[in-house]
Amino acid sequence: MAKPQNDSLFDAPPMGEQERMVEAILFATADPVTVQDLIGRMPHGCDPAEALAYLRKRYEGRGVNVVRIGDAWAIRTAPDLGFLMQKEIVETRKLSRAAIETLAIVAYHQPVTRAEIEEIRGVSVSRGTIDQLIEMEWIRFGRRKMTPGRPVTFVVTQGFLDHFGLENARDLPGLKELRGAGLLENRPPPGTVPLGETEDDSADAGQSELFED
Amino acid sequence: MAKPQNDSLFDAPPMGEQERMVEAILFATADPVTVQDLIGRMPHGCDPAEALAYLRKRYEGRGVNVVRIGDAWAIRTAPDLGFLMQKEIVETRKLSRAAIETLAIVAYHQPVTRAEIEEIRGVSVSRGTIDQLIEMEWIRFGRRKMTPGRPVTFVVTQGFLDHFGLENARDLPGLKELRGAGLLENRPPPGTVPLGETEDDSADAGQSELFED
Amino acid sequence: MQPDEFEEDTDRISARVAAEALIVDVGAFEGPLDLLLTLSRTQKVDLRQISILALAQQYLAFVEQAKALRLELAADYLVMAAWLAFLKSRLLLPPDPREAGPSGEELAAHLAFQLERLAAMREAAAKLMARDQLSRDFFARGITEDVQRVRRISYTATLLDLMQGYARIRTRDDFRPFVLDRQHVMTMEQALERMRHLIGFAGDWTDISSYLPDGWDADPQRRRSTTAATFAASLELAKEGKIEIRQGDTFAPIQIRKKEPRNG
Repeated sequence: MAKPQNDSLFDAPPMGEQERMVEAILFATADPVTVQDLIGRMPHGCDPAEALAYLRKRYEGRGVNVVRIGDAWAIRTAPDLGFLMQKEIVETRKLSRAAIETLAIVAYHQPVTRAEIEEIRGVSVSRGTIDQLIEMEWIRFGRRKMTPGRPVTFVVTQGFLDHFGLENARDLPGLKELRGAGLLENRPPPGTVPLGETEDDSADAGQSELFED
Repeated sequence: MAKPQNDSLFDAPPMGEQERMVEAILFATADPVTVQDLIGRMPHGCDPAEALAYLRKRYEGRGVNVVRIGDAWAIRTAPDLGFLMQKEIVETRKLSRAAIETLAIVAYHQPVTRAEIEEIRGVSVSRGTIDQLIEMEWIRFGRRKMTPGRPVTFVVTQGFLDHFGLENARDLPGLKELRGAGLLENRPPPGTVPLGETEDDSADAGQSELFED
Repeated sequence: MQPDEFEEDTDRISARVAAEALIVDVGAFEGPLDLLLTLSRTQKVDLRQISILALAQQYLAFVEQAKALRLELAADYLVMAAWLAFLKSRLLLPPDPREAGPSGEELAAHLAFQLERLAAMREAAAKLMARDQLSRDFFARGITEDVQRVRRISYTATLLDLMQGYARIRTRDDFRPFVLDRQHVMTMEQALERMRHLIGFAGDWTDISSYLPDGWDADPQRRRSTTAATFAASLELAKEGKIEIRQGDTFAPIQIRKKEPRNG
């Protein structure tokens, strides 16, 4: 009676095989796959819906799961393992020259306004530089100056002092001491970034002689 | 007793969890992932190599398998299910006979210089052939040979192994037989002063004896 | 036509067709070694038992035929032909004990090795390409999840950086790079340019000071600069034969005039 059905049952691969097929298709296909799709791609007589049910069960609690998306199916990372798909990269970068100079001016001249910083540096201070130093918690807003416009001032923070091993900002060496420590003798040619390390004292001496008269 | 060890054991997730993590990471990408990579992405104290061994076993005979590619791992569909993926087939550029032979020579003779490839094929290798194989990321530059002229060598890549389903270059079909038959040797023509470029010192020592009179 | 004649004919024709096919296809060979390997197949023996002598003869015959058909063979085919002719003579003639160098047998063995190695590589290449291939027989993950790279940047600076930064600012004022003040300087090139235009109008002796540009005589520095430049330019023009220069006495005015081109 059930002759024609028998035929197709005979043709269809065993359910274990069908499960393998669904697994491979879900894995390799770039989009979620509908049962209709699976029927179209698998050999005649297969029952992808049943195979899907087995496969779904098999992946329960695994690192990836068989999930339903609309009327289609896909293999997805288990929700609790999402953190593995993130990679935190910590990069250590040297503070920019502008930021170091701004920071130095705040440290030596605090409380200091933005206009004063600009006057001392001789160039305008970008908003980003100030923001960066505030975000690093190395400077913060101080009291407003009692001058026209009542501009805000900047001061260094406790975090700054901790980072640089200072008890307070007055401990910073003065110009005279900087000179004594040889730090002022190093005159970098304008426009060159390198500091102390790359300077050649003898070359400097020669340069300054040129401008001595 | 094992107190200090206990500490780190406590830190690392159980092996079942580690297996899930490796599973999630391998499923998430199309590219092979190195053990080093896994270590970097999984929580401190994990042993991805062991987890991989379990995972590989788990996927044996399934629709997708855990395969080793050089020092990396990936999940690939089982080769017998390729017929289901008509839609996924990516037509690769048809390689010329010269390119296929050059690729085989690099694979079987690596590291191999251009001069050696030419010696084996008896014809000069066009720049385009090498370029094409490099562009497909199937071959890359290896170390220079320590012979006069220090010629560059070519070796096959991880991408090559991945493409041809090889765990490593030692698994190339027939490699052992070819080596046994002496057909991977770099034999200089009798009576010639060995060309520095095409010689490999260690191999030479053995080979040149044959022709010494 | 007799049946056996007919057969003989077809035999000859098919042989000729085969030979010509080989020749017409010469472009399909990847060099002499490839051609030799193809020819060696006609010997229907294992490459290890191949007769190199017979092969050399086949190759030479091939080259002869190609010449007869006036096909142009690439140089390396001809080099190989010459080498095989040499090898053939080595193999046929009894070895000369006084002659140094490898024997014919050694050379033949090496050629056999080369052919076997090339054949082996061909076979290996075929086996390689017959393997299951990624994205053809087996497949990688279709839906990939990108690993998000969360970049956290931590900035550092040392106290030394800070002090040097400050020192840099505070000493910037004492430091000025050497820049020539061009505003009050006239170069010789400028003076020369100027005088080339003016000299055409000066027929007679003229005081050099009259060539000084307007507005440069008030300021002593500018006056010095322009006088020097104009004088140097005058010397340059005199050297070129464009003008003549004279000075009546020490500290007397220097005069210049245009030099007329001499005919003949």
